[in-house]
Amino acid sequence: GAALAGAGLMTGSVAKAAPLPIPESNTVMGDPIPAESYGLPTEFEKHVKRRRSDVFKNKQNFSDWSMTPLQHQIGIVTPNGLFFERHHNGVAKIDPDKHRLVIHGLVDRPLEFSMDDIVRYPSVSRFHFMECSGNTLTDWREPKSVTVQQSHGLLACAQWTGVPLSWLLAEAGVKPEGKWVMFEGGDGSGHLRSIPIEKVMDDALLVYGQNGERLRAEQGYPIRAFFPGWEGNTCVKWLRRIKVVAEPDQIRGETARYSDPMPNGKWRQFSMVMECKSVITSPSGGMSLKGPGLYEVQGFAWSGNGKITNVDLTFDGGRTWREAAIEGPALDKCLTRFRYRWNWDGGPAKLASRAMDSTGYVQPTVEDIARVREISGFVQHHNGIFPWTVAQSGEVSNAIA
Amino acid sequence: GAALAGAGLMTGSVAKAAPLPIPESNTVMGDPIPAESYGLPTEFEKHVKRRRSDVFKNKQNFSDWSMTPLQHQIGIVTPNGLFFERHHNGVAKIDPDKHRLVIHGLVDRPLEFSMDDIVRYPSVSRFHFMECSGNTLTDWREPKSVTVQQSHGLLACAQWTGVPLSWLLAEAGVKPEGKWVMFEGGDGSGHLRSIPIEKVMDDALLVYGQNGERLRAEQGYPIRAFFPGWEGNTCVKWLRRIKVVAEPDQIRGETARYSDPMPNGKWRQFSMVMECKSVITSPSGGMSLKGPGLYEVQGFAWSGNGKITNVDLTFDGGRTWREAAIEGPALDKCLTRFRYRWNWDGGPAKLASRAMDSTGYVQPTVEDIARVREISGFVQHHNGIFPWTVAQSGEVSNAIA
Amino acid sequence: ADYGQRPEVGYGKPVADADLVLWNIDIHTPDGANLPAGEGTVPAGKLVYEQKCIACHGEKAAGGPVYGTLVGGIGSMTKSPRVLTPGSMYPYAPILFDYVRRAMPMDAPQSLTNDEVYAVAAYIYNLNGLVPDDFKMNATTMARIEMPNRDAFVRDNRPDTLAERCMSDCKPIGTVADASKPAAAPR
Amino acid sequence: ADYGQRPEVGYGKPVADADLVLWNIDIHTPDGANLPAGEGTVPAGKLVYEQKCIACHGEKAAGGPVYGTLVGGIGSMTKSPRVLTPGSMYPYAPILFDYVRRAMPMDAPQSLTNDEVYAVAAYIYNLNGLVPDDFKMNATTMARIEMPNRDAFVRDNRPDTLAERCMSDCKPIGTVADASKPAAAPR
Ligand code: HEC
Ligand code: HEC
Ligand SMILES: [Ca+2]
Ligand SMILES: [Ca+2]
Ligand SMILES: [Ca+2]
Ligand SMILES: [Ca+2]
Ligand SMILES: [Ca+2]
Ligand SMILES: [Ca+2]
Ligand SMILES: [Co+2]
Ligand SMILES: [Co+2]
Repeated sequence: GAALAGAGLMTGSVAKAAPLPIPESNTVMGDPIPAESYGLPTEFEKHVKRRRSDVFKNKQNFSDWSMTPLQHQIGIVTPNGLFFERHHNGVAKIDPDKHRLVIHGLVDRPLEFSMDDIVRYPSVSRFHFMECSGNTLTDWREPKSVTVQQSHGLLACAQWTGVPLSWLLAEAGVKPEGKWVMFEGGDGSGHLRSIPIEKVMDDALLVYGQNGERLRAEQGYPIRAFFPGWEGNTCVKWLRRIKVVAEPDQIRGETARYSDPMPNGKWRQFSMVMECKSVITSPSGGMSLKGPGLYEVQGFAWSGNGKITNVDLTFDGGRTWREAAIEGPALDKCLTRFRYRWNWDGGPAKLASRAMDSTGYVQPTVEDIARVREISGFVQHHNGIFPWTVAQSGEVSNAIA
Repeated sequence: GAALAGAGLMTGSVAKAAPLPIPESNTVMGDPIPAESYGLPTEFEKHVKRRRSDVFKNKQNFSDWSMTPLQHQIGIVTPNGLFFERHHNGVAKIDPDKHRLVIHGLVDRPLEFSMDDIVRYPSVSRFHFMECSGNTLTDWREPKSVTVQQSHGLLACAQWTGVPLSWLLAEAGVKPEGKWVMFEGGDGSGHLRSIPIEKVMDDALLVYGQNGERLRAEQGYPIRAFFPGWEGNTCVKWLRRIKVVAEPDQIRGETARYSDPMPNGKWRQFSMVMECKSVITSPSGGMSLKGPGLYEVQGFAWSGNGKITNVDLTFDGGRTWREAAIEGPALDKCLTRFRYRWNWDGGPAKLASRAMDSTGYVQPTVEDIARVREISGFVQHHNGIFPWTVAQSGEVSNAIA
Repeated sequence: ADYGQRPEVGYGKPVADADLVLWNIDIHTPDGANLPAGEGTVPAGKLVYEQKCIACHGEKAAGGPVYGTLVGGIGSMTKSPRVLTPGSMYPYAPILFDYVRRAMPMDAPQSLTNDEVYAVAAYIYNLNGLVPDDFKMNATTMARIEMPNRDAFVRDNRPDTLAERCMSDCKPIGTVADASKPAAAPR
Repeated sequence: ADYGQRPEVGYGKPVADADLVLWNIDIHTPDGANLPAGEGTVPAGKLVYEQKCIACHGEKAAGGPVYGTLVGGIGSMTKSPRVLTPGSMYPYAPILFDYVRRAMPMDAPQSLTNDEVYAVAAYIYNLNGLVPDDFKMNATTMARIEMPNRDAFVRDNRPDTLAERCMSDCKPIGTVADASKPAAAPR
């Protein structure tokens, strides 16, 4: 074989003081298989948990969020048990047999559906990311998060299964005046968002399946809306009412919330699409490199506007960039993993990733964003390039500034 | 809109006796978000469990198996908690920090790896199915299983993450005489299989990640071998020893087990690849159709030799076949979902699926298989076309015969 | 062939508008359409507030153990930080009716009568200086309240950044503070 | 570019054969290579068996509460059902040593001494009529035992079915029983 770097290979094979012992696991019976089960991670992976927002602390835990441990995520699929949460009044509990979904408003035929009705339609399955519009909100002017779970953990990815919303709206018969569609949830906040009819008829889904099984309660069981590439809060959970309207109701969640501060006291509203973004998950904040040598830099790139076509990495704070490998399948509006083999020379470094999507849009820096928006204490749609510094000690830290 | 079939639309919108009540979930607080959690399915989906073999009952539950509820699986990814199990002496418990993997035998440099060593390599992630060579073993001559979980549930699919085994073998330096590679597990059965070096150097992986997280204990935590498209038992779990050899040891698991009865008292051994197979999961055994009308027939197709190119369905017991739609992404050696819109006329029907893969191989019938093998009481590699009958009552039953 | 195409069937059951009276509660806030009958005064609202809201929102809605102030912030939209309250932030007064009815009190959403919602809205807007002490809040009067933030909303016009894919000799990653410095000379 | 390519590094640490003496326990069963020193007799094996195996495998290894017989079946490979035991099925006698040492007793794998493994193997093969009562089982003698199923194994030669993709006017799905009827005339 080729000559190899790596400490181990420099020395010969000198026997140890005592031979390797037989592992205990080879000498005992393992745990038996129970009659039925739903398996869980091993106790050795207990630290891999979704965690409540702990940088920005909410004073109650009903309108609150928990974050996906992206630094531990392997591959592009987020296990359902680690999928981030954002609820406005806790996790609703809904008996699917009693649940009803209604379509009314500017339609020819107002309709009511049971869950049995909905699952009887043919269905489709698609891989898509979901990101909260407030993701990365704690880290705009200065580093607040230690880990990428804290900074970017309102992000996850799944294979979603359900029915195109366009089918059900066509069944109800949208009147020509129907230009927006309102979605209302069955939770204690009655969460509600209005969506332009074009998006609804394009690629929107009514989903009941996530990653091979029915939705979890935290993700809207028994049914939710799903708008590929759009901010998570539009994907109304515990969905019970769809109303076709001429224009949005402009309720609190469409005005005072989920709007973005702009110059001159203005607010940008109905900013739904999650623009192209990326982040390095390894090495990332809180990790520690163990001496100079090869590291595979890994992370995620995603875009609500299409596929990821390129991811570039910098190691010198943005002066020079090198193209990372994109691991397939690189799907539309889906988490895409990038990888790059970096030889760390042991000196201080400033790493960041920059993604480009199939529309040609390039992920901006926070400076680029700050030039056109006036984000002040209410950070939404922060898709800025996110740097980490590696100190000579190997410590990796949040370098947003 | 277009004219629609469907009972609901025939009648006008007559108001009910009482208006729809506000669902209770809208009027109470939901469950708060805990500080940290690993989420679980809702109580309403409790019936979706992997289940121990309950048609063929083993007398103990250490060398035993549990089966994936395929009739409930949505999309192509099997949730890790529902991933089927096959152990030979229960689920081993291994502390990853103490685990060591050794490569020795016909190599230039015998090597020892800690888990930290292994995860430091660059990695790759790939979607692949895994199937047990004994899948469908209870249903060969006559129907024994009621559900597709019982008949086909030794099948699942995941995104696997790890290191190409070829890298580590190249690092150890395989001697020219090294033609097979032995893999040994750290469980109480010391499970062991030998694999031809060609497969090992082609696409074999050393995997530590499954569906976005570290392997579950049941799937070999902290590390297992993975041979895409090959029978599950070759993918040795709790892997601790790799030995390069000139020829297999021919131990029990390579001779008296995992071999297939052939004519004249012979046994076919080292039958590793899982040939092209498919099964309809909906409607499937134990389900009941609710009257004539449209049903989306769904199921899985997969091949250990490549991609699925076509799936055909019959509704008349095999006389005529129609092509189903294949839902992308249709990946190499991966579960692939097929869908077909079937208008059930309410009469008795006999349904089955037949898959073809990118090598041109067509899934055989049990008759085809029985002509060339002598499967008697020890069913392995049963990839036969699997029919379900739909009675006039709508009851769906296993129709293998 | 038919994959992803709408099937020629429909499983929805007809439902009448009358069936949805308890469901169809969203208010078209710009004009107050769908505001129900009923009325409430500031003193009545103070009573409701002190019984059902004060535990979370504090004395005079000035902020409580689980949520910040519901009062003030008018004129803060061009300052930093902007202070966001129903008074300062909501562009249309009926937003408060819609939100309180569907979501408050947080521990018993949809438990208030319409009169109670009108009353507590009168109380909150009165604390914000937007309605007088003797105001009678109802479907007509609520829609007419002039809200200071009314014209502050603009529709999404992204992409608004025009980053380029520079590979070498690039400007280092900047900060929010850099954005307020004059732009660098073109390179 | 380098995706999927082997990196120019290696993290393995050298290990010496001497470090692996307790690990390197697999037997090359066709010739018994790697069988350890030690020896066992049929009566010694009976003692081991009755202490450590009988609870699961039953009297005289004829089948117990958790596993079927370990004895018999020789000559059954052309019958149905085939009776699979170490005597009838194993092509090479050292398979029994390898398996018992690594996996048995199921509740304490790798707990037997090499002498005990040889002895219990002598007992089981004696019950199967493959070795005499006074047999001394050791590395040399074990590899020489003639096993009835030795030549029964063939390597995988699939694909062995040649199904065609018939779309209409096809032969209905057949059964295992149909396979033994004469093949249908070509269509
Ligand atoms: C058990 C705690 C609790 C009670 C009781 C409660 N609230 Fe709230 N309230 C909250 C929380 C928490 C929020 C923020 C929710 C969110 O943003 O998702 C909130 C938000 C609000 C808002 C939105 C403020 C804004 O800036 O848009 C209004 C208005 C409001 N509450 C009014 C009321 C009224 C009126 C009552 C009583 C009738 C009430 N609340 C009772 C906890 C409570
Ligand atoms: C706690 C129960 C238990 C005990 C004790 C036990 N066995 Fe087993 N044995 C089993 C089971 C179960 C299997 C089947 C395992 C499998 O196939 O994965 C088995 C399999 C075997 C086989 C393989 C049979 C074949 O057909 O290939 C042999 C040989 C064997 N045992 C010998 C022994 C010996 C010798 C002892 C005592 C030293 C012993 N067993 C003690 C449960 C036990
Ligand atoms: Ca039910
Ligand atoms: Ca937005
Ligand atoms: Ca550890
Ligand atoms: Ca096989
Ligand atoms: Ca209007
Ligand atoms: Ca040999
Ligand atoms: Co959000
Ligand atoms: Co198997």
